[in-house]
Amino acid sequence: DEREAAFYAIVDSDGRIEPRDDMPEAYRRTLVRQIAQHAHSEIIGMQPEGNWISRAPSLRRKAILLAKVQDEAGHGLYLYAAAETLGVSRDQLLDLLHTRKQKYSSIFNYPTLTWADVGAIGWLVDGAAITNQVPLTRCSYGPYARAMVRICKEESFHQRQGFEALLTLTRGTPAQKAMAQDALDRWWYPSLAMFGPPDSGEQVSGGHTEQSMRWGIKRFSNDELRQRFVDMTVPQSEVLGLSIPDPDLRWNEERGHYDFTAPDYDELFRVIKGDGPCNAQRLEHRVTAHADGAWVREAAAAYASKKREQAA
Amino acid sequence: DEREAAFYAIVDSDGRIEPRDDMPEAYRRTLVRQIAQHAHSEIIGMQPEGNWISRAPSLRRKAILLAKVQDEAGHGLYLYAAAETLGVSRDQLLDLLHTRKQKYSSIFNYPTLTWADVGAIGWLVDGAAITNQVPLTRCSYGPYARAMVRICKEESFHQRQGFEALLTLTRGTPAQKAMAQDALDRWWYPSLAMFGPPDSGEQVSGGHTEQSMRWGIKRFSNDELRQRFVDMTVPQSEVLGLSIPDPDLRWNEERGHYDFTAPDYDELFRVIKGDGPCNAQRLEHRVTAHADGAWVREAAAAYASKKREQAA
Amino acid sequence: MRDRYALALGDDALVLAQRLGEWVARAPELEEDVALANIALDLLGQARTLLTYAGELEGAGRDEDVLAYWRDDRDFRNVLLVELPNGDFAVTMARQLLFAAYQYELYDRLRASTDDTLAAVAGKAVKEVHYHRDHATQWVLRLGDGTDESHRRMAEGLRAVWPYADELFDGDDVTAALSAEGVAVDPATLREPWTAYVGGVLAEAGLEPPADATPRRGGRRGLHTEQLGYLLAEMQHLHRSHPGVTW
Amino acid sequence: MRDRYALALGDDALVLAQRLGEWVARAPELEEDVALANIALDLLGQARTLLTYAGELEGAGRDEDVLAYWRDDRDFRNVLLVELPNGDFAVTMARQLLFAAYQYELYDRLRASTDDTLAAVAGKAVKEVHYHRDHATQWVLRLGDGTDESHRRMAEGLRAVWPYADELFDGDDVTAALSAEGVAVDPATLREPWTAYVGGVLAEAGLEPPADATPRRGGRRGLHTEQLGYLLAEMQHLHRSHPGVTW
Amino acid sequence: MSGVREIVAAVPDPELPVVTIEQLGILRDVRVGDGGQVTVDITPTYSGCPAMDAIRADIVAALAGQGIDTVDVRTVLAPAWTTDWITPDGRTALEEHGIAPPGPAPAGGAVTALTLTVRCPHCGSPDTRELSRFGSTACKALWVCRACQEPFDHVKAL
Repeated sequence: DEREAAFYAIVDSDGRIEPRDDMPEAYRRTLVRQIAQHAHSEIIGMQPEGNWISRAPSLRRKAILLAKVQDEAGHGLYLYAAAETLGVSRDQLLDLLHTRKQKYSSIFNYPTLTWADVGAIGWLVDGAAITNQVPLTRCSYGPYARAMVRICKEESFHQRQGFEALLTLTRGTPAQKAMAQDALDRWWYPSLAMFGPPDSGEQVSGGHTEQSMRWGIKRFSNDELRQRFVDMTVPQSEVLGLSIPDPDLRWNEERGHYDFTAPDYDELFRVIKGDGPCNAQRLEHRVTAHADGAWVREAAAAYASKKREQAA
Repeated sequence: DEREAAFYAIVDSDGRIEPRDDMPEAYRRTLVRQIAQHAHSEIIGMQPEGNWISRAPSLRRKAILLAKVQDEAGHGLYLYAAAETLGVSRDQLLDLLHTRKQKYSSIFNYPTLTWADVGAIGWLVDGAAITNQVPLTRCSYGPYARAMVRICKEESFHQRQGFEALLTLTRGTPAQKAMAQDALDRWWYPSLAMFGPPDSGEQVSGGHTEQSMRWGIKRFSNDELRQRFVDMTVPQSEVLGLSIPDPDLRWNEERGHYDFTAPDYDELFRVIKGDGPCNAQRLEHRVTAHADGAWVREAAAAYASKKREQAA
Repeated sequence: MRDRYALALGDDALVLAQRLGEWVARAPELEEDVALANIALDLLGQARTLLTYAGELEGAGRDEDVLAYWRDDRDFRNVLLVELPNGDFAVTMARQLLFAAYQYELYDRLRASTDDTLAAVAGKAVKEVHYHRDHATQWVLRLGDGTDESHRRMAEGLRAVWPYADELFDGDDVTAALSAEGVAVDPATLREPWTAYVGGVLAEAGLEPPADATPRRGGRRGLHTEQLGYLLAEMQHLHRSHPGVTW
Repeated sequence: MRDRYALALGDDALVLAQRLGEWVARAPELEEDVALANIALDLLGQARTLLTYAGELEGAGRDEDVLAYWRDDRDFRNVLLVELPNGDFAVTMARQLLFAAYQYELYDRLRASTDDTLAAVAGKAVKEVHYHRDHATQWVLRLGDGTDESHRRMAEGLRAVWPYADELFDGDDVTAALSAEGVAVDPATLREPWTAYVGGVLAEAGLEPPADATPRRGGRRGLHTEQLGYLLAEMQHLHRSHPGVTW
Repeated sequence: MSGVREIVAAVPDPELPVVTIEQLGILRDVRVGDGGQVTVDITPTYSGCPAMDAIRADIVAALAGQGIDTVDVRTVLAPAWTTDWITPDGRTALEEHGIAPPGPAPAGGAVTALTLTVRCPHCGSPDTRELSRFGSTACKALWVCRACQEPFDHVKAL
């Protein structure tokens, strides 16, 4: 119809869809799911790093970590607000998270076992997130695209700090260097899995990627982004003096890219399904915090409505 | 009357009153209060030491401390059972503790701030307790006297272990020795206060001591016991190489005793009244543990009654 | 002597930052995750400057990390108020109100210190602390005048922390000498404006200042609650496990 | 290789002793303060002997305290089950039942080890563990067949710990080689008697073994839960703060 | 040695890279000594700002890129940073990147709880509301526009 034609005219010309514009319901739903999953990931992602705030090994690192976790909560807020422009409330979305009807990034279902994991998350996980998100700064939906501009900038700063924290370890004592290598060993493949299943697999499973590309939500395939991440990260690992745990990793002159071993996608699916080391813990922590805070939110609402009545 | 005469005949001849014997109600009530306070002190006394179980600096010390705290719980059990021979249940007594109607030894209202405090409690607090309790092994009430025999033996063992723990510290590094001295500085006067107010004060305030002596419950006055404790402890402090924080402490050749500065009895009364550093914490901890366990005790009771019904 | 003053103020900020950090990812709403992390970060920043300065004044080569990670609880000089466990959100907000109202009056006056560093720290921090005080105020009002449950909890939270307020205004030889020189602020002078501010908030929130509380003190002399040892064990374990390294 | 076996068994006992110690002065009744302290003490005793033996076998001069206090969580080899937080009394009793039933079958067989020390440890410990198993059994029955609330909590407690049971029966190169020599017990052989015992208790208590639990493992390879780090920080802080001294 | 200040001034803020440290007002002074050594004074926006180390490193790197190796970057606390030091072009840059710049700082050094209306940097509407007093970084609050629904950051007047 005409409205759909207007929509595609904007999308095809790389324009921006804004909240009050007409949009296909499937487009809206896809965006809601994607933005919500992104927002959920920010707030669940506070947990693995928050785990080390109390134990950070210097006051400077403690400050950096606190600021980073604060940023993540801020990004969560911002993204829930972006989702609200599509007509869903934060409460609805949180409810979907708490009842396992919406997901968050599976990477946060791995535990942070040592301090070096905090550095590895900054370097690898934020690095992978940025790789995923930079193309989204050109997403067809305006509020999401603009949110991504902002979030990517802050995450670049986080990634730099994570890298720097690891660099300090690898230039430190043998125990510190071993801690950094151990973190890389544990976070490498889960980080590769952050880009999702291989292209063939997803296309077979229903053409989500194709549809998202058509809508200007997705710009590159999972495997393209994964390759970009590997190409960016390998030289950084050399600066760090750490070994990526992949015996088959090597530069392919012909392709102009690194060849590498793909992550274990079966494991990825298991973790997505709920069987990661920390799925239950992360969700329970989140649900408990929310439930424990119910009386506070109720009080705030009651107070606000009293004040409104008094003002009226 | 005749029954009272029979009672005093036993008491005066240093005999033992047993649960089924007649006894004056005031005697019974005094004993209940004293045994209950003693039992309460055992179980509240688990807290300051229990505070260091998780952090004990060697596995050997952890085992010794666990065993000691276990003994205290055992003494509590034993003493509540002794009180039950006088017709009050443990539940009733716990309720009186939880509602502040009965007291426990004020010494446990001081915090254990360092590991050395565990040693100091063993050496000084158990030392003072033994000084108080040894005469009670000859108490006129049989079950209490027999409980005291057993408890004093175990507490002597604890006192020796506390002394040994401090000796290890004073023979260790300057930091360890300073930790031991700091503990002695903080626990000395509260330990002296464990013997209660000075004799004159108590006699003025109503003659409790005299009555208890008449009943064969108390054998020595507070000041006599305090002097005995000081005379025993000063030479031990010399073996430890620690300084008792009393510039006026010195041997009085004439008296054949040490002269010493009395504790601040005003502070003692304040702490008894509830204003010690940890009164609120200790009682709240105790009440919370009891409340948290209510469902467990109810389940055990329900199960027992089901089993009784099935057996009937 | 100045080093001891800077150390006490720095310890207050450090220990409270550590406590507030425990709220992160546990707050009643996302806005509060942000706000509490932010307040913790402000306090941590103040602590770092103050501890660094204390170490410089002392002249024994102790930097902020040596002071934060290598002292035992008997050597910490923070007031007891800041080390109290977080409790529920009402306890935390009660503690925040009492402490931020104190810190605001303190820093407001300390801006005029004859010690340039202390004056600079105060000038910077007073703006932050104004936010902290306002944040706590808003919550005490909401909880005090919200639902029955929130009122009950807020009153209980206030009861839990109130005995620890008095210590905020305790002076000692150090503060007496330094405030005579115009370096420090005599803590006793803060009580009146503090009482006026806190009293006003409580009145508006429909809460009574607890009446029969016996004051608790000791932190300024290193006599802490049993809680501080656990806080420090967690905070210091990793740092102490690798002596002398760079992080 | 034997040292690694002894270390894993010792770590199980040590970590569980530490957890049970947290109950002291917090138990639902005084009898349980005594019982839990007693069980903790038994386990601590087993841990001390096993860690001492592991250190001797290793021959690098590490005694029980060096092993307990100077390893980080990545070097601990205990199963995840024992490091799980205590939760409520039902969670603790569920964990106790699962672990004591395993440890009983283990020690019962390990008495026949060709390694005299392991055989001796097992011979002594099996009696203690028999009591632990009985203690947990009694409580699981009481709670499972007590009140509605206790039944609900017991079922929840069981659900919380059940995913961690599988790891008890995991073998590796070490246990394979050592059990071929008659030194160790192949953990897989314990599953059947364990299932029979635990299943019997649950049936009598009116509880179902949770069906859809995904097994959790990793502890034997040093991949622990985030909880262990906190446990160790508390346990090790004081010891690490004074390296090399005698306590 | 003219141009040294320009090199330092052009260093972007690591957390808000759409503005430079000069535009943000955190660059306080640049001095070149007789021997060519450079001393730079910077001030944090708030006490706990964890970006100071990164800023210091970026200044050193920028000068090293021009062959200047003796650099001392000092952190000064007084006078305390105020949003009034954000330059006009800094404000413009913030606004162009969807961040509402601050109004004038309140007098007396304290902050006021009252916030005047903030214009939406996206559509310009004054019909906006504060969503969270604190945003992802300490100096920003999160606002939402009622007109176009856009969430946006607002640098708080301080």
